[in-house]
Amino acid sequence: MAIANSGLINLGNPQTLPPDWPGGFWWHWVLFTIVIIAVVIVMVMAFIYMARRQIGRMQSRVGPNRTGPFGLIQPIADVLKVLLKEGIEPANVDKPVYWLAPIVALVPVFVIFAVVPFTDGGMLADLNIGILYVVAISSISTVGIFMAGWGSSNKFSLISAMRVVAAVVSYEIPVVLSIAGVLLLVGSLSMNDIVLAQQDTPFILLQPLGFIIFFIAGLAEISRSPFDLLEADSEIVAGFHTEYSGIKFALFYLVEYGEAFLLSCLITTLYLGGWRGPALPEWLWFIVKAVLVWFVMVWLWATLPRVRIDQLMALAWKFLLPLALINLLITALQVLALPEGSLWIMIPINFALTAVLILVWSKLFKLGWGRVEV
Amino acid sequence: MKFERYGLGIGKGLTVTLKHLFRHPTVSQYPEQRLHTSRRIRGNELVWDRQKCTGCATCAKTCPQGAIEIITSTDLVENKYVVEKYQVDFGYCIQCGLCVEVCPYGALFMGYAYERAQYRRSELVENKEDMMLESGKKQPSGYFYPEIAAKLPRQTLLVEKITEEAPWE
Amino acid sequence: MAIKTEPFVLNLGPVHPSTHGVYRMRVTLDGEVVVDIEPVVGYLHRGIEKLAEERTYTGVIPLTDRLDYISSMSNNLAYVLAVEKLAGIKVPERAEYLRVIMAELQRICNHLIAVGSFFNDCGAYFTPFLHMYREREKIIDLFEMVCGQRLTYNYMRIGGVSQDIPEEFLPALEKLLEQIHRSVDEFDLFLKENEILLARSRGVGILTKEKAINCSITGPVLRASGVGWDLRKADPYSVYDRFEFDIPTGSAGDCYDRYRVRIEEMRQSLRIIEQAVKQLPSGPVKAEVPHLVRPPAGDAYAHIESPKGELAVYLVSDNSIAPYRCHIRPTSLLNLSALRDMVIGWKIADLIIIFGSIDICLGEVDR
Amino acid sequence: MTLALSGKEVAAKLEQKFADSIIEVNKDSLLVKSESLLELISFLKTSPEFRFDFLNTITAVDYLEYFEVVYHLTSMEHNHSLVIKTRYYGRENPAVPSIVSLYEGANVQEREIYDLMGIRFENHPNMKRLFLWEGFQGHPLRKDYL
Repeated sequence: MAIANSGLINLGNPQTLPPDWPGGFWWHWVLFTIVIIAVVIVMVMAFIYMARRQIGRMQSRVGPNRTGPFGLIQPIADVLKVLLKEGIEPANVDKPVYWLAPIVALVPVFVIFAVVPFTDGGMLADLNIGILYVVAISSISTVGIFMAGWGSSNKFSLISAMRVVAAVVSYEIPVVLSIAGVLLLVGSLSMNDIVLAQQDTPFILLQPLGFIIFFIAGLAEISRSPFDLLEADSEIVAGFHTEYSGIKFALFYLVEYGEAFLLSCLITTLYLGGWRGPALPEWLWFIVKAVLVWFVMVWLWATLPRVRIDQLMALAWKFLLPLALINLLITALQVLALPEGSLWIMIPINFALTAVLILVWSKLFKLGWGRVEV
Repeated sequence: MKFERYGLGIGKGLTVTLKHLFRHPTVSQYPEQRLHTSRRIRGNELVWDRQKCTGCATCAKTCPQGAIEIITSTDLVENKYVVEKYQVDFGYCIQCGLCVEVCPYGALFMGYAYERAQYRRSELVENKEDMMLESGKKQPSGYFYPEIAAKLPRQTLLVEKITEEAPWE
Repeated sequence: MAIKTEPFVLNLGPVHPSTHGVYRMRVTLDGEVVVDIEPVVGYLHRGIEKLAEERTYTGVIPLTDRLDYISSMSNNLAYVLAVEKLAGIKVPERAEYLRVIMAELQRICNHLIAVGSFFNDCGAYFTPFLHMYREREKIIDLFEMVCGQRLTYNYMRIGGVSQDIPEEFLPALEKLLEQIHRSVDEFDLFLKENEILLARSRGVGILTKEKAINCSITGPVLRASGVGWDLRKADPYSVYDRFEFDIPTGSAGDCYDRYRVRIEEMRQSLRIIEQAVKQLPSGPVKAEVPHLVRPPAGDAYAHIESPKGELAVYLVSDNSIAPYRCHIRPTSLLNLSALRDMVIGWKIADLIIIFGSIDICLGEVDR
Repeated sequence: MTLALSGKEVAAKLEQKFADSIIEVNKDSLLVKSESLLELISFLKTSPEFRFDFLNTITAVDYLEYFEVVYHLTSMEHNHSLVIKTRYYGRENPAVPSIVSLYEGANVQEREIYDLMGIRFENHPNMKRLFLWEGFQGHPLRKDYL
């Protein structure tokens, strides 16, 4: 079904560089790296603006509307403000850890965008192990967050850091298993191939259960509501970045929303058909889908209370992990059993199975254990 | 935690927030868009009528914070008190309105304005020239004076402003 | 093999987003589990009881506004009832009804904040909180119309209320009641059945009946534990014996029950207000009371069912114009006295919501 | 309506058991000796006739020559209430017995009274200042505190 592409650069013609491009491709790499970083930062700003306006309206407020037309310049104003602020460093911090933490958290997020296909082949590197690379790199951010929590020598930060490590370690598994379901259908690890394979049907129809698991686990992994235990402001003040200010705080803020954009991009790529779509240009379709995913995330954020840490862990291990395994098994059986080109049969079957499995699991399994005797 | 409602409860909550997305926001944009305060508002200033005041100092006695300072001298020719100093420290004033309520001659009014922040505490001390009713600088509010209240604009009420429905509801 | 761990002392407050003011707890944690808490109060202690001794009886009323600043009307009411009991003052009918209307509006106001901030403590990102603030804003508009202030009302007077309601009050109240009815239904739609809220609050922070009574806990917290004790029924003050209403009680005594009891109480308050508006007589709103009240020597204890519980004022008079002693029963402080038993063994996230479900106001805890 | 039990009735019923501990009987209150306070309140709490299971409030008043501690008790079962008073004469180290063993709600109130009025409650588990900081000089609610 899929054509495995290899090669580091894959723009337009997958095989070769245009012959009239002088001087090899190093400058070209640098240029596109800068372009992608710029795109990510602009999208992060757009996401921040959108989240604030949307939550504002959902809370029957207005949201930022003073800076520029409709408050569009608000994120830029925020960035300027936070850059000009004094970077306060508490007395007892573990200095190297404290200073390195924002960078360690930030770099992986940007690095992952190298393999996100914004258009057909419009990516910095069409790695043939694309999705594996995403899974591998995305966990490194957690190290940065843990470093921040530890290095701040603040107890709230430490609790937050322990929570995030526990959550990411647990949720990595359902994430990978649900991605594996997609990979069985595609037969390739390349991100571009995943999109190419969704020519007829986006995988959300073929993999409804996988989508739900990936969405929930992804939310938990990037600590968005209702799994935002990482910075549960009513419990542990601001979590790991309690002691950060100025530009270091800005970097964490960028990580937070960069991860949100990344998750939107991944969901778009894996389940919503990536850049595919009629009429509009490919990149616009991609952005529209990513924004749609973000809309849902903000919507949940504005509505739901937060779960507790034991419920969070129980949800991963008792609910998502078995369902992800079952999903993988079903997908494997279907890929083996069904003949080529008749995948549409999977759609009703999978939706029915999803409903049944969720009902069964909801009825049977208890999440969290409540009070502990001390 | 069991999902015994299969996420239906979450779904209901999501509809509420979605509905609000299409409703009018409740808030008003303050410095540009001003709502009328209550006609009886106890603004953070006092308005003092020199003609009516007899210098009896009931207001100063009743002030729970001791914010009103009044010094009078006797005018033996006209057989009355002359108010020499009438000074209110609005840094201490809690706008309880008891002074206005007890004034037996109707010479003291709460102010209608509410934006009286200053940079220094000393600027909050106002004497009788600042509070004079005749100077016309200050609008008295209708607190305990229904005849003044009747002339003031009607209070903007949120109950009347808000329609809880989305355009199609 | 168990890994050896050390307990971990966390200082929660006095500056913390969820301590509803400046409450401070020294929490001993084992991982995330609360092993012990030691409350530290007094950061907002203003000595109101001492201040009251050097003010006139009327001059104390603005001070009571600042006790539980979320429900000033109820505080005013408790205080003026005590003075009236001490001095034997008869209050005109219309004033009694106005007092009831204001006190019940204040109860709705307080419960809106209590429930809203409880949701906030649960982690719902300000949405229910702001929706409830919107409703509270409507009530506060009416209070502003009546008494000219939005938070420190200073409306009740010894022997009545300060002023009669303006003519536009009743039509606005009618609209308000209808809108709040609708909004309370919407709040129920919003989070009543939310799985995450149920998981977070059901069975969490259980307070048994016996414990609640023994710890002098009153108000919605006591009623959520299944004790139908409401002073409006048990010891009717003002004109509460003329209205028909129910006392909502919980069964389990957990955080969810406390939240439900508050919501149901809002509905009952709406019922009381509707009846009070129908029965509202005309006439004077203030008895002929001199501004400087001089009650005979003696003592009086008046208690009301404030939104947070039994709010009582114990006044001792020595026949001067100022109270000799004015003790205020701190509802919030006493409601906190069972906190330690409720939170031990729960996680730090539960500590926050159990604390939030008690609904305290630091102005009243510290006085 | 909560029935405020009259001091005389209650005193008559308590006569045989606490004959010498009741000093004064008023219209709505009982003045008892502080030595037998704990025993008396414990009897009132447990006896089926009274069942004062709920402690409304404890407060203290400084009458200069003596301190008076006032207990407001309510029975939720019978819906009646009673006021118990006890006195300590003198101004140095006043002390009355603590009733925390009977009502846990008394804990913070007794600490508060100790903090603001300086009355020590004997056998209180944690007799420390509540609002003011350790080392604060004097007790503000006393009439001689300036």
